[in-house]
Amino acid sequence: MNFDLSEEQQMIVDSVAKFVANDSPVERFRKLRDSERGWDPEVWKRMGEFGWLGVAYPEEQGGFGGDFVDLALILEQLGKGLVPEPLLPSVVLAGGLISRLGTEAQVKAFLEPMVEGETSLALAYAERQSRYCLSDCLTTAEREDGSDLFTLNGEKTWVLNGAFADQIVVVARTEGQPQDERGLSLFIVDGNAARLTRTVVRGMDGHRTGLLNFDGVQVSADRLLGAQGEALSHLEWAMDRGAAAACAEGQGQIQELFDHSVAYLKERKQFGVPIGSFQALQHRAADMFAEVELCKSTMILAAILVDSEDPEERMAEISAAKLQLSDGGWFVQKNAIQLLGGIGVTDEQDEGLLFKRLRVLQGLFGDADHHVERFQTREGFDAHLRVP
Amino acid sequence: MNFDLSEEQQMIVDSVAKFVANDSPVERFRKLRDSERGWDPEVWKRMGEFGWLGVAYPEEQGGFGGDFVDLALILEQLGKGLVPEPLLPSVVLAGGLISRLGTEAQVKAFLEPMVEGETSLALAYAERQSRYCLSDCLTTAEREDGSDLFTLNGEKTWVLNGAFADQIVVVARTEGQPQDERGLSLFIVDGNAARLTRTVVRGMDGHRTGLLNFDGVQVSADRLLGAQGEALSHLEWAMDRGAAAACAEGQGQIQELFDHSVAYLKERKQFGVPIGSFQALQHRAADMFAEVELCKSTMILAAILVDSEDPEERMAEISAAKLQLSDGGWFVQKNAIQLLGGIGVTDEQDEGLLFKRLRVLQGLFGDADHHVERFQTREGFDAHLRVP
Amino acid sequence: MDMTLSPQHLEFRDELVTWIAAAMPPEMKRRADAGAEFGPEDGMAWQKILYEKGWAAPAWPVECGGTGWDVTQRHIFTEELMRANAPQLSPFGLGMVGPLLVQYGSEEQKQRFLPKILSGDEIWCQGYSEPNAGSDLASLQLRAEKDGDDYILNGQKTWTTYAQYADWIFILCRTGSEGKKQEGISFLLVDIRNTPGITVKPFLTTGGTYAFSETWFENARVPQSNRVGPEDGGWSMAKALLGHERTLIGGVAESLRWLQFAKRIARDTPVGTGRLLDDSGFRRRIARAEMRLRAITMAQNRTLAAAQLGRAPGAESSILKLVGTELLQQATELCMDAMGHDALGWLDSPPEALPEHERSVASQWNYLRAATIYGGSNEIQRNVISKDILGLPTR
Amino acid sequence: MDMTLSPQHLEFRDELVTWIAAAMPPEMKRRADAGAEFGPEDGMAWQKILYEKGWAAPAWPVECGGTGWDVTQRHIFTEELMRANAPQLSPFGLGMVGPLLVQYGSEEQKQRFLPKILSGDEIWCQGYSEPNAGSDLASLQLRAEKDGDDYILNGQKTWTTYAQYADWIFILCRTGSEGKKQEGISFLLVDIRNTPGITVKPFLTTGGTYAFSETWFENARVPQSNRVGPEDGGWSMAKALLGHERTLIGGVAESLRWLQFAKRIARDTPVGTGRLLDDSGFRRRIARAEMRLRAITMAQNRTLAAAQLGRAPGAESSILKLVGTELLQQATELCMDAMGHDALGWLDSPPEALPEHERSVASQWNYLRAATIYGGSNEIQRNVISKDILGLPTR
Repeated sequence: MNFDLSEEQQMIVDSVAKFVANDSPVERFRKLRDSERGWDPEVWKRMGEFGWLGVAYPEEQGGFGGDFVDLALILEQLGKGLVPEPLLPSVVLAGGLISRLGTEAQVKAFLEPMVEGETSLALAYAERQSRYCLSDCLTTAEREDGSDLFTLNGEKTWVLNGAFADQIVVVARTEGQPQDERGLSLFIVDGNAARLTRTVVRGMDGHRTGLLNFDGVQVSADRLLGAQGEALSHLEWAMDRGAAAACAEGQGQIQELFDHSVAYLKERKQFGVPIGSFQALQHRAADMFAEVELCKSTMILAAILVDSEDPEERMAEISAAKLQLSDGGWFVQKNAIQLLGGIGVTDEQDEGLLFKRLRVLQGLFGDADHHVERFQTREGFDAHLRVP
Repeated sequence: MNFDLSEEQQMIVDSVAKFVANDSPVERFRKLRDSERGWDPEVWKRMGEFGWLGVAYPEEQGGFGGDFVDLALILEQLGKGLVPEPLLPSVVLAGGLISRLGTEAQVKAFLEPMVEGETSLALAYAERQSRYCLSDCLTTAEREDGSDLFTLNGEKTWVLNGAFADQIVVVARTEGQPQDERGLSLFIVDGNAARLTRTVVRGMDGHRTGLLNFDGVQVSADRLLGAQGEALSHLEWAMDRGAAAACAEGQGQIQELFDHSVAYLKERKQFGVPIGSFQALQHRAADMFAEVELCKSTMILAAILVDSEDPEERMAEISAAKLQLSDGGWFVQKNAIQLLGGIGVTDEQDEGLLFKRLRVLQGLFGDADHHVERFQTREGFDAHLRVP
Repeated sequence: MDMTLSPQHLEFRDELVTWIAAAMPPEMKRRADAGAEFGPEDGMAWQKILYEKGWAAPAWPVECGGTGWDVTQRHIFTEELMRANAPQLSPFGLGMVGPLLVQYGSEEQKQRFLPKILSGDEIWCQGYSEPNAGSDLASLQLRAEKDGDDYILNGQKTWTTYAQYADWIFILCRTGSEGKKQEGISFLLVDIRNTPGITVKPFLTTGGTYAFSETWFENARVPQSNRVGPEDGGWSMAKALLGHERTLIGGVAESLRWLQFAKRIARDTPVGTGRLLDDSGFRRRIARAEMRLRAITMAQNRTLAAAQLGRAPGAESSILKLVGTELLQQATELCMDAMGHDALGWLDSPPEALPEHERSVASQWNYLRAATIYGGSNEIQRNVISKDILGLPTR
Repeated sequence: MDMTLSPQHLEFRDELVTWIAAAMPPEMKRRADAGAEFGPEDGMAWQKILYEKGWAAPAWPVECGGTGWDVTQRHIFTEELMRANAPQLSPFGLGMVGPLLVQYGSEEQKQRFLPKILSGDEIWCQGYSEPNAGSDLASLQLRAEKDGDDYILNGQKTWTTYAQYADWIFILCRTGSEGKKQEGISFLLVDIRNTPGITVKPFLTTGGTYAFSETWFENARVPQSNRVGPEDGGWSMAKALLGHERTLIGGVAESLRWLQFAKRIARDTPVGTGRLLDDSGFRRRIARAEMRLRAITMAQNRTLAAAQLGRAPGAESSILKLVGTELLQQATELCMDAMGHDALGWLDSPPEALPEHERSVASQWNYLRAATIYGGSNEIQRNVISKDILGLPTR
């Protein structure tokens, strides 16, 4: 076992940290959240030039052959600055699926331009009724016999970057009943396709999501991603990567909120002394520190295991990490706001914005209840009874 | 609303408190727990003379016509001294059922001697497989056609005071399948009946329970208590009284543990100052105080509501009280042990004994999970949605 | 002991429920039923309606416009307004400075201020906290120097709730400089709208609303006749004011509303072939919170009953803020969790993306983080309990 | 980054598992499989077996009888022993005074003591706490006065674990009286069985076992050559000793064992027509604890990995005690809850009333309340974290 950063990883971390400090502190996000799109295509292009968007893809796909840990380290640093460019939907979710399942032509057409920062992507999976159940999909894709076209009908909600993505990977049912596990397929749909209506929805975290309406959108068969009807396990894989990415980005916010709290405890005076000299607050900070460290540990674990060959162990550890993000992270963030007092509920201070983004990440890809449920319904939960 | 004690209630409380202080401090229990029976029939007799055993029964049954609140106040004070005499099984459980369902002859034969402290009673309901499910009863009572005798077969576990009770109210199935709601009947069985084997089991709290084996025990029909086959709702009523009594007695231990903790915080010095001057411990004590007050509030509520006409509201409030005893009480007791340090795990100090008895009361008549489940499965949980 | 409501009280409650439903204007009623959040303007509109009925300030003495209701009736009134999701009234005039004036105000002050507080013609806000005086309120620095019959005010207040809507502000300021820092503080009434030298700057909260302001005083001139209580005696005024409506600070009625709301969202949220409200895990989470609320409610009832017998709130009331606000926050968290992806939404999400009744949940959930901070943070409450009630030693 | 175990380590683990199962005597194996609790005598018997194999003290230097394993192997060894529910060895000789002697003992001390610690021929206990020196250990009062080549000891120690089984005790005592109270403390090795003037009085814990003793010293004479480290230098000895096996204090392996145990009890506990382990509510409670254990395990792995690279345990190791012991207690609570009415039972309940594997659950659950108290209470841990790691100011 070795959890030290490699030299290369340290270089990545340093360069992203420098970018955040110099070019993208929270202040930049604060301005961008009132812009139309919420992020800046010029900065996106620079990220492409830096190589951040392709770090985890194989070299033959225009990437740098790194692993998910490298990407997680980037997301963690970006999270500290609430950098709003859409790495999570574009690089982790949609890009991840295209890299995994795409034909050479699809990779060339849709992944490589994104890696260069020319375009951005999105993954449309959630629906109004679906909650965290991936197979609960009412959106349909039908193909008439002999036709080269699929016709998509349905609605997708809360699509991260969905309103502005150039290409959208859409989950649609090509066969079966609404909650069947088989019959889901992925389509790469052009963001400007005819009969696709996109409503911009600004979220609690100031990021944009899209409400997408497919009213007979036609998609040619060469935009089918992966095998028809077999999307579910790949979607689960993508969601686990999303969860690991949420842990990584969220770690940035958790660490910031904690560091700000400790600094405030040292500097804020009441009753003639720094409030950090009050033992009740010292002990609170110690408990927060413990949770920050556990979050960091599980974040690393999740990043390492997204590529594990054993899907059950992968899901177990990622659920544990997501639970820690949700519960441990929540302990840190709520106490940070409490310790910071009024500052924490003031929009012009950074902490409340970190707080809100973190809450969004906690809810994405399954909340705490969902992951506890998933953990205990897997086979290994009963099989691992080693005591007779 | 008025939650003040009446003058009479105050007198009861004072006299029981005086008894505990002078005649039955924890020291008495400590000695008795190594005796065969674990409690003292002479003291039981005195309790009868004081009128404590009959306080909540109607005057026509040899009682004093008080209500359950009076009894709860007695139990609370006795709980402080860990007084081991069997009021809970004898007065609350078995006596309560005989008072409610007994014929005049049964009351005269079985309740009145107990009220005078001549005899003691028990209620045998739990079985090896039953956990907290009252209808899960494998013990059977069969009557051959025309016979005046029922024959009981089966086993009852963890029967409070079951090894020494003169008379035992036994739940047995007279018809139906093991978990049917109908078909349960109550029998008053003589403790010395032939073919009844009683194994003494000393519990974690130093009290005795009985493991009762019925191997064809014959019981005459005049010992059938209440209507045949209709015992379940009465049993539920008795369990709710048991739960309310557990809250009352447990309140005595919670209050003691808290008071001891606060006294220790004032008196114990480390680092040259009383440890109660450390703010982290002060705040812990404040949180404990809040839970003590909530326990007291719900204990009163439960005692008032055991006789409520609305069984659903009764069960809801009693479940809330039992949850508070289990969760809030647990918070108090575990922190008491923590604050007291080594003292709390030393058998010759009182606190560990209070701790163990409280844990037993928390588990009796349904633990926290059971009561949360019961609370949410009742109809009102959904019906009380007043917002449209 | 007796915990039942008297028949009169039950009857009173039924009448209230009927009246409230009838008295709300249709659009307000519709929004209340939809579970929408109301702003300060809605509160003012609703106050007018209550005022017409004579119910704007039930706790005030009858001769000042109160209703003469007993403690229990007042409690029922509060609870039913909350259950009906009626707009909340601004507490600063009706619940805070009004009662203080009743108790300590001069005859002139009462006649000048009370009627307009009651009618809502004059809106009040509070000026206590300063940038360097939060939990340690007594270290406040806003100076009031005497000049003829006036005070000249210089300094800054912060967290002045909805000051941008207010006509008047009551403040604590420093008039003396000797002795302990609690001495030398005075309680003043200030015309925030018409006094030259006062600047109000609302700021955005993380809940997305302009709930608070910063307020600057630069040579602002206030007549000494606007002082309540003796000069340098403002600290006792502040303490007296804190004593009012002590039992409401636990937010029991508000928690009840949020828990009902969580159930409602869960009922309307599909999961698989059923609804989230069918999920036993989620039901148990709500159940635990409801059971806790019953415990807190009972603790509150004990306090109320003692108050009804004329006793000051006892030790048990001091815990209501502590456990009540934590439950309130939990109740909002349940709503957020129930919403699932909808919790990503915000106040300005379009209606097709976020149903009206879910619109302000995230905002309120956010804003109510302050419930454990304001009104004396929960850490301050724990200090008070451990020192004043438990008598634990200071170092 | 690399978190996989090497093939060598995996192979090592498999061999271990096989060896452990074969090495236990049949009755010990039976009880281990039944989930029974072992006492100190069982621990001694098991130590002899490990000693024969050369595995009694894997962490010691090879020349003193250690195995030469790396950190990971040692960790695997500990974990597999726990999984197998093998009797626990007394830590005082093998884990505490032994390593201290290796580091700071004189050549004579090493030769005199280490072999018998290793073989288990001499059993050790610890004398740190005193009635007035618990969390504030440095205020200890047991005096050692010089007399010729000896010290004369007077005073009292408490919480001396299993002193009644011990041959030797290591103590902290006061040899000087000047300067800060941490100064003037010395570290002595005392023959507890054969030194006149020493009285050992075991006392019952609430767990129903005589796990601790009080130990009195009345003019007890100890050669100065039994002092480890310099005179008045005992505080550094105590700190050095605390540093050993830092990563084990979180009780991760022990928690794992308890959680498996909770599942086992739940599996064997009928509820209605099924088993408690089928109940989704109870499953979720266990699941949450297991998921937390995974988080703590990963934190521990980070510490181990750092240790393997030769670095001292970093900041992250200091949280292991804090969160680890709380989880350990929770795991025992899950077992208690799973037992339902059986939790009423006790060590002396007859087998027909309480199955063997449930016999000592309540006792252990009770005893392990001390896990957050001993080894530096969790409050002391929080002090350390807030001051030494976070640098928060003292008043």
